[in-house]
Amino acid sequence: MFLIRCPYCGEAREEQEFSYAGEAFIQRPPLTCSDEEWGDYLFKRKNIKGVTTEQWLHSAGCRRIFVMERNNVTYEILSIYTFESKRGAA
Amino acid sequence: MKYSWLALLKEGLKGHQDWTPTWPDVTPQTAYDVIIVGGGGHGLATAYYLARDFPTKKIAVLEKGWIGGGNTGRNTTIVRSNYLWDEAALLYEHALKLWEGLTEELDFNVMFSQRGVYNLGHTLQDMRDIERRVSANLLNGVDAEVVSVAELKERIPILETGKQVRYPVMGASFQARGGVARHDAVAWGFARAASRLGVDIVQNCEVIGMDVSGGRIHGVETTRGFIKADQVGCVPAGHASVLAKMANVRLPLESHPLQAFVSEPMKPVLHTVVMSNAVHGYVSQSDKGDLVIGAGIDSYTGYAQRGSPHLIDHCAAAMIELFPIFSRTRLNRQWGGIVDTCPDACPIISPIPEVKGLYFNCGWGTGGFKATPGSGHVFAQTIGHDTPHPLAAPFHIQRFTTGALIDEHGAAGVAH
Amino acid sequence: MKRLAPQAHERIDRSKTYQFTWQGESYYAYAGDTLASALLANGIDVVGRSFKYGRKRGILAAGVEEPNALVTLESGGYEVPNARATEIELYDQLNAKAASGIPSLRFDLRAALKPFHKFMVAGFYYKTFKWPQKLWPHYEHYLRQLAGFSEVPQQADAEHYDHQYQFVDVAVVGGGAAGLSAALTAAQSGASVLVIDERAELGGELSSEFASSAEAQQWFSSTKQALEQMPNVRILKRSTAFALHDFNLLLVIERRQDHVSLKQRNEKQSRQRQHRVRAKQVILATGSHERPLLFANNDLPGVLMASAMRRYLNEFAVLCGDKPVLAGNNDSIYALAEDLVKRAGVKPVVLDMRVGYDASRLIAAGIDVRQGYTILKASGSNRVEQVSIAKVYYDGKLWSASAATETLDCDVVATSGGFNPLVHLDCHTGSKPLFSNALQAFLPACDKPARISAGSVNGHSDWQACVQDGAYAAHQILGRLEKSVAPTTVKPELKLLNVAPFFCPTHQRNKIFIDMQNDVKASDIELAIRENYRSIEHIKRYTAMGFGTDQGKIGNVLGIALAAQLLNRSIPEVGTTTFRPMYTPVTMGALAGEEVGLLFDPQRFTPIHASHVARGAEFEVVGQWMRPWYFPKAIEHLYDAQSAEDLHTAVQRECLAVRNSVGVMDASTLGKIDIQGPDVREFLARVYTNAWAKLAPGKCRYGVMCDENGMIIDDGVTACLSDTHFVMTTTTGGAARIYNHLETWLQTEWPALKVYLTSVTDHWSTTAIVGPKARRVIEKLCSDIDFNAKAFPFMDWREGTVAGVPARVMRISFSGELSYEINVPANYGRYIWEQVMEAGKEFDITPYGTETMHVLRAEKGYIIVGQDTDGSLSPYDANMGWAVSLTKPYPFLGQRALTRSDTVRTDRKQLVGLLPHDAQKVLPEGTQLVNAIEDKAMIGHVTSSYLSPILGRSIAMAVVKAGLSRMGNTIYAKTVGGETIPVTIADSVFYDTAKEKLDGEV
Amino acid sequence: MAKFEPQFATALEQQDFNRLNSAAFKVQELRDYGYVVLRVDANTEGAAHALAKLDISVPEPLTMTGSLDSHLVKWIGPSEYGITLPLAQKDAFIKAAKEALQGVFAAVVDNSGGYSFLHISGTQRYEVLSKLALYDLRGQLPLGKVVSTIAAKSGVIVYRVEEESLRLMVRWSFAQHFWNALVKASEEYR
Ligand SMILES: Cc1cc2nc3c(=O)[nH]c(=O)nc-3n(C[C@H](O)[C@H](O)[C@H](O)COP(=O)(O)OP(=O)(O)OC[C@H]3O[C@@H](n4cnc5c(N)ncnc54)[C@H](O)[C@@H]3O)c2cc1C
Ligand SMILES: NC(=O)c1ccc[n+]([C@@H]2O[C@H](COP(=O)([O-])OP(=O)(O)OC[C@H]3O[C@@H](n4cnc5c(N)ncnc54)[C@H](O)[C@@H]3O)[C@@H](O)[C@H]2O)c1
Ligand SMILES: Cc1cc2nc3c(=O)[nH]c(=O)nc-3n(C[C@H](O)[C@H](O)[C@H](O)COP(=O)(O)O)c2cc1C
Ligand SMILES: [Zn+2]
Repeated sequence: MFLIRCPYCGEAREEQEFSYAGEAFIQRPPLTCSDEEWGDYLFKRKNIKGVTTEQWLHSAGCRRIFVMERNNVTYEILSIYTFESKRGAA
Repeated sequence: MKYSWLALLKEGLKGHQDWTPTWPDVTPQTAYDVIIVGGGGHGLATAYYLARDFPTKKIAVLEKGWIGGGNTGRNTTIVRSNYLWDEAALLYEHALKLWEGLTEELDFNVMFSQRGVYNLGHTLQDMRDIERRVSANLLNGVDAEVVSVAELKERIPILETGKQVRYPVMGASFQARGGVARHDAVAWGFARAASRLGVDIVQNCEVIGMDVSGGRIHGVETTRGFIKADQVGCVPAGHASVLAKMANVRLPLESHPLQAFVSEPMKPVLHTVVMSNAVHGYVSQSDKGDLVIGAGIDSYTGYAQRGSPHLIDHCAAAMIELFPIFSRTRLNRQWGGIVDTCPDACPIISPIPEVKGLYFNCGWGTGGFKATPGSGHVFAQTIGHDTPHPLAAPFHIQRFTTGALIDEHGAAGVAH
Repeated sequence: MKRLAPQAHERIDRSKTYQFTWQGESYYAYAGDTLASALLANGIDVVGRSFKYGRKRGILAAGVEEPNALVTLESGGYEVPNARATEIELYDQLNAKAASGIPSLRFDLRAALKPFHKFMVAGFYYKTFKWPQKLWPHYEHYLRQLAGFSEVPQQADAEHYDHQYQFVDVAVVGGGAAGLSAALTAAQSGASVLVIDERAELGGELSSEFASSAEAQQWFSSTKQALEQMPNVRILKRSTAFALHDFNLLLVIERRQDHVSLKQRNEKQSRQRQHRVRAKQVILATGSHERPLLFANNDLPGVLMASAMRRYLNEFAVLCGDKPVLAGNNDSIYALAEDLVKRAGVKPVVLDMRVGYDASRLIAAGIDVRQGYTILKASGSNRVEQVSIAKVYYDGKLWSASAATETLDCDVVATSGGFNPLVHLDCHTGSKPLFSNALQAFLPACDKPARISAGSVNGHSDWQACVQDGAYAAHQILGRLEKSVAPTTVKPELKLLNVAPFFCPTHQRNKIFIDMQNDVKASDIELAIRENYRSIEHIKRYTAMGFGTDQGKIGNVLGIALAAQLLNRSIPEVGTTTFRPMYTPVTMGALAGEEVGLLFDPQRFTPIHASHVARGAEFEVVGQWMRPWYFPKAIEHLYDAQSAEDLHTAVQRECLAVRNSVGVMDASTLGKIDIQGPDVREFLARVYTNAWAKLAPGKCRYGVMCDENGMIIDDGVTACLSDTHFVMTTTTGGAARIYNHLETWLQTEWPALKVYLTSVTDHWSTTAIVGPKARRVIEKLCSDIDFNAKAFPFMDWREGTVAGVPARVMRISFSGELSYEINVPANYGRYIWEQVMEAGKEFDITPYGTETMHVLRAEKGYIIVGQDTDGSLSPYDANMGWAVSLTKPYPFLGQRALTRSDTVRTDRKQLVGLLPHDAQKVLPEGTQLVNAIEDKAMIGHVTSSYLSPILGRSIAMAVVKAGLSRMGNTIYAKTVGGETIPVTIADSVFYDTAKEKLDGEV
Repeated sequence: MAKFEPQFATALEQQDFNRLNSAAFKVQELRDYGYVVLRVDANTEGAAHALAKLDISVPEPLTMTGSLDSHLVKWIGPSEYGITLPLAQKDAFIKAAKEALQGVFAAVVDNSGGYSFLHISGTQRYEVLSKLALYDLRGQLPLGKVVSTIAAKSGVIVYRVEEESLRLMVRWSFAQHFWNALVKASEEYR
């Protein structure tokens, strides 16, 4: 049962306040892509065992989406950051 | 040794000294014709039907832990075939027919108990979906029935059918041939039958790599050394993506925790299986007397066989909604499994186009136990003939490219 | 068995005598007793029957680890199935009976099957009842009757439950020596501390020491007192920490009233409370449970744990027998012997497997101490009467027993085979316990952050070391919490109890019970292994070891040790099974808490709800909302009786009223999202399939929304307030989901789009006036809008004042009739509704519900997302290609998906209308469709179906393979009831195809 | 045209507030507040000027600025502020805000009807609320703080402007459910 530190609210909150929103940084292909590429984008997931990079929405709090690196075997949360900070870095 | 009363009698008198291993423990050989990765029900069933129908093939099942220790050993054991779409209904019905003779086929009592399965409806839309599904089932040759509230109350007197609850029950679908089975026995029964046909069942043997080159597979690297094979069938449930990655393949799966729990054993009071999508929970009472209850799936991915407790609380509340007399009963144990969920809530039974000789049977998510014999059978045929069995063909991985999904989410009710 | 004269440190209150009923007979005991101590004090041996063989069973332990003494407590709404006598605090008029015994405790059928017991070994049912498989249900029926303990209560719960969220710096589980010491040290730093103990009183096993150690007593009372006085400390007694989840979520059940007599229970208070504790640090001071020695017939009543006998003696002044044999493999057994001599003047025979312990003091006191001995077998009929003992030898690897045995008479046998630290909570998050050879025990790994263990769970056996270990642990975690800490304490030395390695006699292993509750014998484990169930997990599942309500607290480690021996592996190689919640069983009601009944899920109400109730509406559950379904009118009968219209009659009436005059509907539940910013048009163009660039302020447009898979997920009307300000409506059920969906796209994929979304669903109350006379109604209420059809055309909206309230009025229609939707802030919603009703009186304005809405829209072929679509329909499939714009600069969500090979198939299922040949035949919704009467191949199904009052015939909407190109074809509906109904495929617009009704009365 | 006298009815108008009116636990529904959602990034061009004109200083995360008499500005999320203000001043404020923010990328949304505004006091207020709320209101909600969280399965905004009480906003449609939950949770203190 996660206790998640929302990077916007700046404090830890109960898991129920959040919604898991899937793998992060999936690239959306252009309209001209092949059916395969579209299918891969739509459905195929890394589904990593270990450290995953995923999106979480603070749905009952500030309503912002952020990125969480989490070990889905130990359930450790390794880091949490905003998309802005990632974009800033890139 | 054939199992029978007589054998038991003889053995009983001798102090049970002569029973032989249900399946022998073997050291893996260096090469096989077919390797099945994953010693769950589906993998063992695949091996059994392969050995039965393709007797010349040398087959091994590689299991990283102990057989049946994956989802096969931790599911709520509901068996039914009343799925909505033709493709799914036919596949699950194929399985159900096999269940009906499985104890005899395997010479192992899998305690398949056709006590019937109710899927409750709580809203008008639920009732439309029930009507739709039952209508489809009947045309597909799957037994099904729409049951009114009054009738429900008669059949399951302990069910709350009053209107003064949050989500009053409005009716149900019923499949009389549905029921439950003893999950562990399924794994053990298939293991025994397969090993008697010469299949090597290798426990504590984790596949950690795949030798793929020139567009085909040559064997697998394991914690017990490299094992050669031209055909590798992967049936690893929650770990499908992990194995696929070894062959550089990505699957349309996410692995999530799914939780269940049991009460203390009590005298029989619930003689059938009751499932509810709207309040989310499903329950049966095992032959031992414990209520076996399934909760909802956790939203996040997880490979730890544990989920979040608020789902358990909610599910307990759902149970009390349905069966107020359960309120003072106590829960004994809760656990989780790792379920490989597919976007359309249907499995993938498919050769992998990029890698010749590699096959996957996965994506059963929250509801594959009921398919165990059928899944094993069609997968064995698919591997044996190197071409999809007709019932497996619609579950080809290609559907995620063409868009031909078989969406059992929408109207099929709970997928367990 | 008897009650001794008052003891200095007993915990019973002899001034209060309670009557209680056991098996229908009346007994007496004292306040402070448990049901177990009360039964023992009354000389009751047999309290249960075993699961499989129906063997007589007595009380084995004194706490939660008890496997045998399961009872059914009370009856009716207060019944508790499978309650453990050792945990039940006695109250006056308590009523209990054994949870087992078929048909009775005295006579058990299963015991009568004794000749067959030798065949009923582990897993025998897998090998039998197989042929023919068809007969299994019959066998199963009888087998089921034999299983289970208590009945399920027959009545609904008379009590209620709640939850409480707690947040603390330090949670200490266990209020024994270690826990109290840890709590005190932690609290002294100023940290907030929660102490949790499952027992009625603090002290844990320490209270057994009070009798012999004044110092222990002294330490306890001063520590307890100190804690009770600190404002930053909260003590939860009668509270079991049943699970420890990730990030230190500790779940605790507090039994608030179970110890109170039924008459005195406070109805306002919950029976049990689940505390959901988030602790920054957790200290596990959970102690350990003793495990027994193994010998044949070790399950006889009168054979019990040494620590239990000691607790009964010291805490309850109950002597479990006059002629005790104590047997053990460690030092702890001698303490019991000393207490027996001192407290009861009883001289036990002491058998110690080991040699070398200095027992001179006891020997001097005249006690028969035999070192190098153990029990091989017990015998007796209702209760243990004799034990046969033998000398044993240890060769450095294995024990062996001498063939020569000796028999001792006795009336109670107490054994100690070592201790099992309570590692459970530590393991709930995946940690594996570690085996210590020195202690012959599994210890907690404590390898997760923010937790530590202390006391006997770490293997400490003397209370002073536990106290020190508690302080040490607290010290460690205070450092992590950055609290000022007391001077460093040192980690105490482990004082070993010198537990000897495991031993299981080789004779009569089919009489040696490893797991008493599940009747798992040593021979069953042998059999499992013989049959290759060698993993400890297989052994568990094949034999059911540890499956019971005690989860193998006493037996599991013995089973593991036996398996290790048989497999010739070390104990850690064999390992444990997985420790999972619940630590001890938890009431389902307590898990649910208050969120049952109507609080199970929020019920959402519109601002107009009270009006609907007043008008006798029937409600439909839509998502969480309660929406009026229909408004049955009361029917006056000739005589007194009154009844109400049924659904059908009411809907017919409501539909005709709308079509012929005017109706009114509450549309407040639709989701509404306020969208502002310079890029709103672009945003809408991306999320909807249709175009938005040219929609002028003052106008509205219908939009269809797809997911990236190209399938319809929502629809609704969006109004343009200005070039930078729009308001979107979503379906009722989809509101939250769509809002999240839109935010997600904005925040992750399109952060550059300048758009702000605000949910305003609750702000607006929406009253729709619908029907040819709608204009005449609204004109009575609003003078600052020109309602002339030309001035205010279809799909426009206006701002104005309706009945004195500022409102947005939209001219949109879900029925094909002239229709105005009046949006006002929620707090005026009911007022506006009533004003509309008043103004519409002269036209006999008719309120209508969702059912009539469905009929009206179906007559016009409008879809309901989620009913006519199911996530597998593209806009083309839904015959809404007109709403798809493929020329937008940025492709809309799902656009690419529409050109995949399967999605462009022309024979996909498509949305069409159906006209049953029999115009009075209404197709059941959901019914499947086939091409020919005998066909079984399905080509689609009925999505919506009604009797249309205005058309006087039945109509339906359906999805049909290639349906759009099959207009006029006859196909067949195959109902669940077995009917085959011919229908014609038709356009889905059934009524007013020329759209002549849209402007209403002219 | 008839003369209209609009009637204003809050979400809990029909409830019996005497039930929750003890020294231990007391709930009042406030009728006289409006609620305006302001969406703006303070760094956006023109925002600083406009906000100054409106006398709004943008609060830090989970805090509030201003006061209930004029406008209490709550941090709801980044670039999202919830402004509670006397109902009578609401329309004027919205007008002023829209004018001031003309041309700035911002949104001003009237959401006054969206909520029921509760005032919760009494010696047992934390005991009662801790049965429903996931958040540590007792320990983590000092004066001047605001949090959006979940209580009784409903989204709520809780904030504290006085020592002895809490204020809570719950969505209109959830208000009755929330009320029922409060009634049940406080039963033992009545
Ligand atoms: C709580 C819960 C309730 C459920 N309820 C139901 C229900 O009521 N009805 C129903 O029909 N279904 C249900 N299911 C789903 C059902 O359990 C599964 O779909 C089904 O058991 C899958 O069987 P399997 O043999 O494919 O997988 P598993 O039994 O999981 O077997 C896969 C095996 O592969 C092994 N493996 C993985 N990776 C490797 C590797 N690299 N090398 C070697 N071996 C490997 C694993 O150790 C495992 O033993 C439920 C699932 C859960 C978790
Ligand atoms: N372990 C040994 O080898 C041994 C032998 C003899 C005596 N002792 C005595 O045992 C005591 C050990 O002290 P300690 O404090 O470590 O342990 P303890 O057993 O005295 O106290 C632990 C307490 O925690 C409670 N508890 C355990 N799990 C719980 C849970 N999940 N939820 C709520 N409560 C729970 C127990 O009921 C008990 O009251 C000493 O007094 C020592 O003399 C130990
Ligand atoms: C159908 C079914 C019934 C079960 N009944 C019991 C039971 O009566 N007692 C028990 O302790 N566990 C029971 N379990 C749970 C298992 O003990 C175990 O938790 C589960 O198989 C998952 O394995 P794990 O906990 O070892 O990871 C049951 C499991 C299943 C699937
Ligand atoms: Zn946040």
